Amino acid sequence: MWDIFAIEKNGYYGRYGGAYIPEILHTTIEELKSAFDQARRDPEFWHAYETLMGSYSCRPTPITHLENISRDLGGAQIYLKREDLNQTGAHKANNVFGQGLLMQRMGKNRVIAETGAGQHGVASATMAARMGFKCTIYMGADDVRRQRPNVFWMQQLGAEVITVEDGTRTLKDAINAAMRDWVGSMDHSHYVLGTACGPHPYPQMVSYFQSIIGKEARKQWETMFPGEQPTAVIACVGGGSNAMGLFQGFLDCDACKIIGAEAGGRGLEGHAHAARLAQHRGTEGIAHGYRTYFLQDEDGQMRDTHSVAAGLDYVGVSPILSYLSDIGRLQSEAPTDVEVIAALKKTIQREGIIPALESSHALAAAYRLAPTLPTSARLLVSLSGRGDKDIFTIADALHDPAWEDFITETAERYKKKR
Amino acid sequence: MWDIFAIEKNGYYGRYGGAYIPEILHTTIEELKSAFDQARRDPEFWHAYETLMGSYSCRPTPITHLENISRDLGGAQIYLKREDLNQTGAHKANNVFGQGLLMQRMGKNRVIAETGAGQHGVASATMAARMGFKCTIYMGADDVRRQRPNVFWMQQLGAEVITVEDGTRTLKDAINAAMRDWVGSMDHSHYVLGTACGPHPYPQMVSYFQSIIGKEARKQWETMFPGEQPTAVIACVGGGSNAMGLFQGFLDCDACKIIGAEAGGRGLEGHAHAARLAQHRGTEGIAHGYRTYFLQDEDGQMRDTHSVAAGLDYVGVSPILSYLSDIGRLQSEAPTDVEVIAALKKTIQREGIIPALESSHALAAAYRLAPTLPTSARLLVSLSGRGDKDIFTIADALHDPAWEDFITETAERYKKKR
Amino acid sequence: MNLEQHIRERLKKKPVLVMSHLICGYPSLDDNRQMLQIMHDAGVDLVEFQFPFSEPSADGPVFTRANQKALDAGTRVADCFELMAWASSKFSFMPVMMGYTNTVIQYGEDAFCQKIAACGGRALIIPDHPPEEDTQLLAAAKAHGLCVIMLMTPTNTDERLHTLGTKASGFVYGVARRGVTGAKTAFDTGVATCIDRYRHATSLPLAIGFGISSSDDVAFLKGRAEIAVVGTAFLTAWETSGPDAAKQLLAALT
Amino acid sequence: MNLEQHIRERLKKKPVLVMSHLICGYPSLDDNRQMLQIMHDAGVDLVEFQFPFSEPSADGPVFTRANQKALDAGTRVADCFELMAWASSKFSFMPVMMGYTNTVIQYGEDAFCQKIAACGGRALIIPDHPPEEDTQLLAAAKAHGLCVIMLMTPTNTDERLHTLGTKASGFVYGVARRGVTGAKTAFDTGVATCIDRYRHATSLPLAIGFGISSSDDVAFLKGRAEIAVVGTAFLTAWETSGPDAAKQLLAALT
Ligand SMILES: Cc1ncc(COP(=O)(O)O)c(C=O)c1O
Ligand SMILES: Cc1ncc(COP(=O)(O)O)c(C=O)c1O
Repeated sequence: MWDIFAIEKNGYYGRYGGAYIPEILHTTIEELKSAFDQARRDPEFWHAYETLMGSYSCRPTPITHLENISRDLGGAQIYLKREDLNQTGAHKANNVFGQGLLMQRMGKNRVIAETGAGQHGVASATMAARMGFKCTIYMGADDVRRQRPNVFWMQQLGAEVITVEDGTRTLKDAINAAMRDWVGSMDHSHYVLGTACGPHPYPQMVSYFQSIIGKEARKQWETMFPGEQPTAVIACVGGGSNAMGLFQGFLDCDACKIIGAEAGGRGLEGHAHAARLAQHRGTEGIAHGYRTYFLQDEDGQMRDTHSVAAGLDYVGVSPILSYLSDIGRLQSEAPTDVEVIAALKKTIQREGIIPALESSHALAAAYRLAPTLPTSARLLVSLSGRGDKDIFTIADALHDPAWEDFITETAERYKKKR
Repeated sequence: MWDIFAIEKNGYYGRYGGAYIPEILHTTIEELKSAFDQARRDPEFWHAYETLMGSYSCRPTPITHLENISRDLGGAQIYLKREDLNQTGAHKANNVFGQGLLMQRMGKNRVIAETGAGQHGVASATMAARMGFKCTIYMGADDVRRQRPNVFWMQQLGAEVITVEDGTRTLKDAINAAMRDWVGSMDHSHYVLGTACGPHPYPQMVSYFQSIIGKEARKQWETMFPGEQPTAVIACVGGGSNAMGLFQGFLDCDACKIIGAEAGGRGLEGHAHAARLAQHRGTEGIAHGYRTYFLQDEDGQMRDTHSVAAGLDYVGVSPILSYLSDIGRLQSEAPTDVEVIAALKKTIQREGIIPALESSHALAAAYRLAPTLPTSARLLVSLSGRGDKDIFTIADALHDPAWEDFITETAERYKKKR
Repeated sequence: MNLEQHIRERLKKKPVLVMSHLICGYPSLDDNRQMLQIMHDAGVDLVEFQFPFSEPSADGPVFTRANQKALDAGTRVADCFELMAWASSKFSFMPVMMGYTNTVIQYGEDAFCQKIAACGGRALIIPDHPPEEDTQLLAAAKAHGLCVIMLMTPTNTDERLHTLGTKASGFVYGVARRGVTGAKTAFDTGVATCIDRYRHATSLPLAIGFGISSSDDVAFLKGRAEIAVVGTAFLTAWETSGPDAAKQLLAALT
Repeated sequence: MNLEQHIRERLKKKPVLVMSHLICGYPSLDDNRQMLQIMHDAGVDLVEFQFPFSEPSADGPVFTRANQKALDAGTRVADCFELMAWASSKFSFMPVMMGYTNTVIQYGEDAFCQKIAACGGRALIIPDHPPEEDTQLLAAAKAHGLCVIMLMTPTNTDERLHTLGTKASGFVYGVARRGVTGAKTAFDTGVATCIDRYRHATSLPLAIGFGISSSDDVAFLKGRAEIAVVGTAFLTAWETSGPDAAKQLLAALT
């Protein structure tokens, strides 16, 4: 398999990566690096990780053939790697439980996490509950509003959710706030970063845990289609963790295209999107502890981004993906909100699968590509999460009056009760 | 394994069962019986079913050890069979996809289903979308109100949801309405009953498809604990399908107790519960096409029932469970709403697992029992579904003011938009 | 005279008898008495007394609602018996109990049949009770001189119709179409073929129901069947236009 | 004279120098000019000009908000340079650029350092830039006669402190405690031990920052460190009680 450790040099992937951290974290990061290095060299560790994910979540997750949509589109056959079936409903669980095992090795007992869509927050809170850690989650005020159900569950899971009112009140501000917490609490706390970004070793460590997706998928694929490579593997790219997870299984397949789907938002003309790699919209910069392509202005101030999917609405991107993009291995697409909602509806209605809005970006890219390919071609798409969490957003996007009535009635009931 | 077909005689299990159907359905039911009999004798059929559930859902579902709660309670070790990880979030998927395969064999193209909690409705709509069937779902008006998120998803999945305003406006009225539809549409339509109730062969057929739970669990158990039986297997009992599913794997283990958890509601003193077997609250009757224990008055009118869990709020119960209860093989418990909410909270906070309110009844029963047993004892509990769907009910039960604020703000946003 | 003989007797005077229907307790027991008077006055031959049930799964929306309202108003099984007894003592039509299995078995099959007979009832129509199910209903009815009316339906095979025919007594209730009560039926060659098939399976008088609402419908049955069943049409007339309209409807049909 | 020499020169006149801090563009550039006058009048020795950044992850809540407001008000990097140049031309304290790596690399490491030097700046404090990361910052700073200030922190090992010491020039910024800017620090034996460790690792002048807000705090540093850094305390005084309060605070500290 393609080896993430072989391409890294001092925490860099080509020009990208590094660890731009306050000096106060130097020791903590060094400890983390060595704990991670020891763990990954210990064959027991990966085994314990797989066992945990196989008994607490439902790994290996299956691969589902989208029979109807493939037929409708008349081109390539589309297959999904079903991360939506995971405990907590997304691939985020993989990373979080991996880091949880590492925390046990490091003897830390408090989790700090940032979250955008809330999926990583729910996953972190879940891990903390299960492993007996304390847990503090930082979440931008706008995301708290957009993803209240996830906030509700995090709190039920016993996590303290801190609403971040700084900056653009979204994911990037939550990252900063989490970092600030860590800078004061590193003795007992571990910062469970939710995606393949941040200072070294996070991009690598998160990708390592998420490689369980690609490892499984590769094995499953070889059983399903012996000797044949997928025509392309496709994943949505927020920070890049589910993408890195799936891609690692296929980067060494030279005939297989590697495609990332970023948030096209309202289109790439203005700034209401989060496409960093697609059409080279991002420029090199350093923030949140690492060097990568960011959406920023000439002074290097991070821009306000937009996506219908809270989990893709982020200014930076995994340095490993920036590198893969530079060397031409990764192709990037950026379907718009409108295309994404259409892909979501199609997947629900034709296949009975409710994808997360994030994952629907990967589907939109697949549905673009499939009709241009022969029916013998095969696409493997990462279905990174389920869409239940997005009910408020989807109901809004689809303008469901019965839903609005229900919410209005519920609000009235609450008012009477008070 | 214990054989459901061996104990049946002309559609009866002891005194219970039968097919009390309008004559107009006679032929349809005969066709169904023979299609089902042929299918179950065809080894390819079960294989196709397992393959489908292994690629579209995540079967076999794992068994999870509740390490923390078992330790807290200081008694038996508690294990969960994780049906909550299934596609659509509950065991309901098993039955529905099984019946879908049968529909393909029978050449029918329209699904009729009733639903209470909405889980069976979502599962049916999912199956219909995936298999290309039309779909009509009947749901009591009160349940539509209680379970709006599920209604929303059913509609997005392309199903027509018909709100039933008759009777007590809950599950039993939805069953009657579905039956009425079928009586006029049986040429093309199949009634996908959602639980192990109704006229023969439904109790048997639904139990057969759900036996995938028990088959898997038995095999997993034998690998985990060779030569040892569970001290008890525990499942919540609405109509009885998840219970029958799990129990079938262990009914032949003579040392293993079989425990059903019914809805204790506000306590068994009044009528605000749905305990039919526990404390012999039900009396024999015939309705909805079969003979079993019902909650009814002296004239045989069905009573209004109550449970915090919409999916347990039903007047009847599987005739097979009534039989098992009569012969003393099944023990029944009825934890109250209050106990169930406490069990739910405990499970979320200590194990990071969000159980459905229905499943929380089984957990409540397990948490009662565990401390009375030695630490060497082992309980296997059916975690029939996940609790995401219950967010409105749980938020109400736990009185979360932030959730209420969120709903109020959302309602105001809708008002402005209009 | 047994029920069949009674029917044959009446058939000597007119080609098609009428069986009308009410739901005990709906809109009220008082209304029921007024309905029965009207039925009697119109010369109705048989009356179905439907005992309301909380799970009327073979009924259409109009009857379902009526069942529920009768129960909401507190109608008990005892009230139904009383109404039937009152009618038997006062009118000359033949009362038939109609209802669901559970009502019978809760009372006890034998006690129930005894009571029906005592109230002047002649038969039972239990749409959710196929003849082969193992209650004591058939035996009890026989013991108390009651007929259990078999329903024949368009979906039955000839073989099944034959079986039903052999179990039938009194008369046979032929269902005109698929579906529950309450919807309109197009009385056409499809229905005619159905009736032929029923006819072939029994020599008992044949009642045809589900959707009869006009004198044309009754005319259609002439020479094909012996009894026209008027259910929803009567109740709908009563509900929407009052007793006079209901009376006129019956007058047109009888 | 290089920065270190300048500092040593000043230390001849008083035992502890003061380095104060402002965020360019907050509350406004006009306010900044007034602040700088006050700092000058109070005899402040060094001033940190923080260039606002959208991701100030090493700053506490007060500075984070100020960064954001400065940007919301439209503050550009060019404005920061201008303010620094204006201050250099008018006052005798030593300006130090403080900010985040991205601000530097977007401008270009070399161009940025050249510009800072041209504006009279003497050093750069970049809290998210560890010395081993591979930007051109250190080389560019050297080329333009600027110091890149190393931060020493309580969590560093002796070995790490030694490495930082060898890379340092101008002065060393010793962080008094864990955490971000803005919270109170208890100046006690814990801090004293920390300072000893920093002292051991460098012979450069030692600035101590994070949480200095009273003359007692400065007194504590006497004989232990050379520079007291006053950051949040000044801004908080300004925000809550206005320029006079800020002036009094500095008077008490210097
Ligand atoms: C379901 C889902 N998919 C994808 C993402 C994007 O993250 P990443 O790019 O790290 O996979 C998120 C982030 O929250 C998510 O919730
Ligand atoms: C999650 C869940 N568990 C259990 C039940 C009860 O049904 P049964 O007793 O058929 O398993 C339901 C019914 O909707 C359900 O949704």
